Amino acid sequence: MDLSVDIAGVTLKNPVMTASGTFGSGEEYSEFVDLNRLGAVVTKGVANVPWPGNPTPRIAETYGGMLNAIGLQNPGIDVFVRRDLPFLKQFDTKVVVNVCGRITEDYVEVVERLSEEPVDLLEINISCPNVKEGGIAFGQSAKAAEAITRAVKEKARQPVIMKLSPNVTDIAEMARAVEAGGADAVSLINTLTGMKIDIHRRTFALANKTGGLSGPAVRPVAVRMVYQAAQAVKIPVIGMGGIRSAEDALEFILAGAAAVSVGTANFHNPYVTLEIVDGIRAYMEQYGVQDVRELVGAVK
Amino acid sequence: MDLSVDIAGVTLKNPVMTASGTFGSGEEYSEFVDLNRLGAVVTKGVANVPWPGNPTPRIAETYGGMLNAIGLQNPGIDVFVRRDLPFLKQFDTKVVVNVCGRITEDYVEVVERLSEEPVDLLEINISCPNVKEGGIAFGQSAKAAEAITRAVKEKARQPVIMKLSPNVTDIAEMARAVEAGGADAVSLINTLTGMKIDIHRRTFALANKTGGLSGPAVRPVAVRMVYQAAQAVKIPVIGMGGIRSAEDALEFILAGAAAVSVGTANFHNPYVTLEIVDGIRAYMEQYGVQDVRELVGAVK
Amino acid sequence: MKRKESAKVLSQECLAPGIFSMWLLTGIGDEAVPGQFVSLYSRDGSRLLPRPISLCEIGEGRIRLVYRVAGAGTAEFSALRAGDSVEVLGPLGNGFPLKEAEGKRVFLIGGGIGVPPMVETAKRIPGEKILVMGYRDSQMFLKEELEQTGPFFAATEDGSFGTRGNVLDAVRENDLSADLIFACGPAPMLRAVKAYAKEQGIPAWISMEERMACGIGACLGCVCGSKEVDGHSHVKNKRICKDGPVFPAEEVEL
Amino acid sequence: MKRKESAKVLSQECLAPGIFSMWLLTGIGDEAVPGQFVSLYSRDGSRLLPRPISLCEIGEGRIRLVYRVAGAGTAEFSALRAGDSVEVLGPLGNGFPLKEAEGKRVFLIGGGIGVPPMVETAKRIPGEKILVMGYRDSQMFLKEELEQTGPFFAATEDGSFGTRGNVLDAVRENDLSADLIFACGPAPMLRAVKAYAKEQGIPAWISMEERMACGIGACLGCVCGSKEVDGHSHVKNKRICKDGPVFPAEEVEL
Repeated sequence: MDLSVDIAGVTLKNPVMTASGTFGSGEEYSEFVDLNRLGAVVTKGVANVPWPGNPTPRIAETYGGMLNAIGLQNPGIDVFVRRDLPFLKQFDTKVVVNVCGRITEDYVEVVERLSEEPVDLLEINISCPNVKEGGIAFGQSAKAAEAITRAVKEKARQPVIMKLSPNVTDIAEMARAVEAGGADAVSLINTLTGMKIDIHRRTFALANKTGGLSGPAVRPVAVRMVYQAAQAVKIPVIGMGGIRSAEDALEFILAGAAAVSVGTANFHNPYVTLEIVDGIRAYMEQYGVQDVRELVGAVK
Repeated sequence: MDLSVDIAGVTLKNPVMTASGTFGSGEEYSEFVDLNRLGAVVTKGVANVPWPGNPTPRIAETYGGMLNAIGLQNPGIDVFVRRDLPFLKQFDTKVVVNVCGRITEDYVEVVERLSEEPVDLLEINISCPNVKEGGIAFGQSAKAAEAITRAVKEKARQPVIMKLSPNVTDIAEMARAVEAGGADAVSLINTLTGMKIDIHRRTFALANKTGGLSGPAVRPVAVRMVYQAAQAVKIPVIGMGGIRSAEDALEFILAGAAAVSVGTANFHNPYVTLEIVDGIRAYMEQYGVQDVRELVGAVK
Repeated sequence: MKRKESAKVLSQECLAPGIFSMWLLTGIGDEAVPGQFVSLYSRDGSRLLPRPISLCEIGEGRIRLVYRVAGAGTAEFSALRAGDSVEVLGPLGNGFPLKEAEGKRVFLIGGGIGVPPMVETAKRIPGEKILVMGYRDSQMFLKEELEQTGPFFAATEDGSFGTRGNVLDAVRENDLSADLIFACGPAPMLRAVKAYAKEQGIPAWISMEERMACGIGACLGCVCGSKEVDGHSHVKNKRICKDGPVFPAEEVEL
Repeated sequence: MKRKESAKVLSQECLAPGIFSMWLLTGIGDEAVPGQFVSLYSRDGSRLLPRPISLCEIGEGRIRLVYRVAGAGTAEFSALRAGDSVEVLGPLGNGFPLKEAEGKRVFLIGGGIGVPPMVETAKRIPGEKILVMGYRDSQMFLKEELEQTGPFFAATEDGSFGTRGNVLDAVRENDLSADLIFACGPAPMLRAVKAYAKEQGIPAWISMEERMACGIGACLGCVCGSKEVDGHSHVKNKRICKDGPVFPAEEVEL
């Protein structure tokens, strides 16, 4: 039975990845799961310099999900390359570095710094506000998304996954835009923008007012967008959004995802990623599926 | 204690309305709740002619929510005026007629037919696909939304609430567009487009492939959009999306909603609308709020 | 009068693999007729839609539900024990038209999880009736109850009891005949019953299934195509939860 | 070694209005130190984030949690009975630095739901300690356990027992002094303790609170501003769940 999948020429031993921002750089979760058994570890977003992130509260529970407004706190590329990459390279798994920035040059700087590093794939977070364009996210304008894809691709030595924002009218248009910009793959969905209000204190639950909604609550939106993106582009699609079981992961794969990322579910169950690997294998056994790639996009 | 609110010159005895499509024309739920105690009943969408709706399955449960693809099955305006309106007029509540259509002329026809009828408010569902524009919903283009608002307002004798789709990049832009078109109020959110796949049968859970996601799962997105809309326009905002308790309703009111609609929660608890009215009153007692309007938009 | 209330579980029993029987203390069934159903609600906040379950038996101030565990919701119900409580809405739907059975010989046909409603239906038909039930195998739940009400014939998919095949194979093998059919079961069985009734020129009433949301006719989630225009939308879409679940076979599309 | 497991509930007891004590059968605490905490998980699918709860007592193969019902999640825990089970992750965080207490006279200061961790802390400090606890009123949960470990002073908001006011009012009223402080409680109390420690020139270790998601230092949800750059992001944001919850008072922003 073959669980391996191919993302832009990089072979993952299975289609299960971690979702950026929920798994640190793997160290904390290595106490619970054998990272060698994951298809890939996707790191928390890294910028060119350290980011302090948002004030607290940064977290709020919502019905079947959660809001976060961490604000992409991260140690910056220097510490990341010195400390986190060597940690990850101890394991037999693929390393996907998630990159964030405030302006195009930030992204390019990080990508260039990684060009000689042992990194398998880059994932570009374009849900960050584009400081030069009045704060609308790169990922909310097809033109901006295509442009940043092009800028990153020009310097990137590793294949580039563009991570799409779901806070758009037409996700297919966004997928086509980054494909046109040269992306090697797309991943989606990033979080849906949400808000929670504390009616007793009459204040926002998050210091940042809004945050990103994730967890099983958003899964139907994510599956729909993954399906639409997979119909729209030829490059591989990586699906995520509320996956907490093998059944959930298979929904995305059948909708067209070549691989999946598991995020918020780690907070509820630190063993969940490997349970999903095992569950996909069990499903393939049950239905006599020899190669997981037969399932990709099998529901049309 | 005053629970009454004003929507475009129409006074509701309390801010609790039903959400279109979940409450029929009130008859079925009148076995469970006293319609006289509701702020308003919002009817299921009515078109100029009967619509047969979509094939089944039309319904799928999702995590903390549900998908529906009813396809706006309705008896058309003739039966509605003859049968449903007289039923509703027996009660001391406001009647809001939700209007749907395939092309602008459909909407206008319904609105004209209602001009002499005992209807308090019109709610225009612009999440229907615009048949003349390749199927993109009126509510997903600011231009189309403004145009249809203008067309409807030209003929409407009752105040017009434009019901916004959440499947857009910028909800504030949409709210401003319908305000510019002359809308007397906006209501939001309609459902988020979602999809569910049955991994065992390897097929879509809904015959229509996609459906509208509703229920408490979507509430954080709805609260965020209501807040953004309320910041963007001067006309009243009616909030909805996953409300199942007075606490939920108050979240929307504090975010800027002058009234709220309760939808999917009716399926879980047919008594929920009145429980919410009672719960808002209890909250006001607890905090010594004399007038519910003091709470509208109190969290900024 | 429909209502939703919290009902106490009186007993829970596993009748066959995946098939459970639960008695509930509730007056919801007191004015109900067989063929009607109730909606049960999960306690888990992630599962918000009701699970419609047909009435198997109706006692005074209590009802019996026999149901198949088909997912996490029904699995949750099967874990309830005497003394626990569960939210229930009912009675819902129209039920079988018992009056039609007067003076007639009636086939009561049930297949799989369509067997349970036939227990109360059989009890309420004082006249002649023939019970024909289809099962997967010899795990024939409710056989005892049904046998007490009249002649009982079974079809099993694996042939381990009665006729190998479906309910109509059992009808033919035993050379049975009747003037009227009441049937409940999976769509392929209902299709076969509809064809058989037409061929025999006898009326058949069948109980339909569909995913439901409100359960009371408001949401239009659970319609089926109908020959006549429906009373609600005038578009030939009957509401299974309200106009049904029991329809004349020739009236609905299958 | 942290782990998540299903733990059996040994007992559940209401100590004061809204304050519950639960013993769990789990080895998660066996290598834990006081001041560490565990995460409890709801069974309801609508509530996915863990509830961090400090260790009140650590027995062999068992732990005691004393917690306040603050919402639906903790209300659910309070309804658990002996024999039920609950998912628990731990041990989490750093705990109080017991070595620092050697040879010193220590104030153990707890306020409200910051009282419970002081029970195990007091038990593990063999030397001289003075317990100063703040409560709302005379419903002084855990008073008995604490009195067994050393001199006990209480402050109550309503003055119904001990000093009317806060823990520092009790310190002053009773003319108490110490060389070191371990404290846990609401932010205003911790701010006052920090100021008092600075004024007295003694070290204070305080236990911080924040909403958490992962509980193990990965998600950066529960940071607090720090004087020194943190080890993780080098941005002066310490992770309460991993670098804390116990910090030197002068090190963190309150």
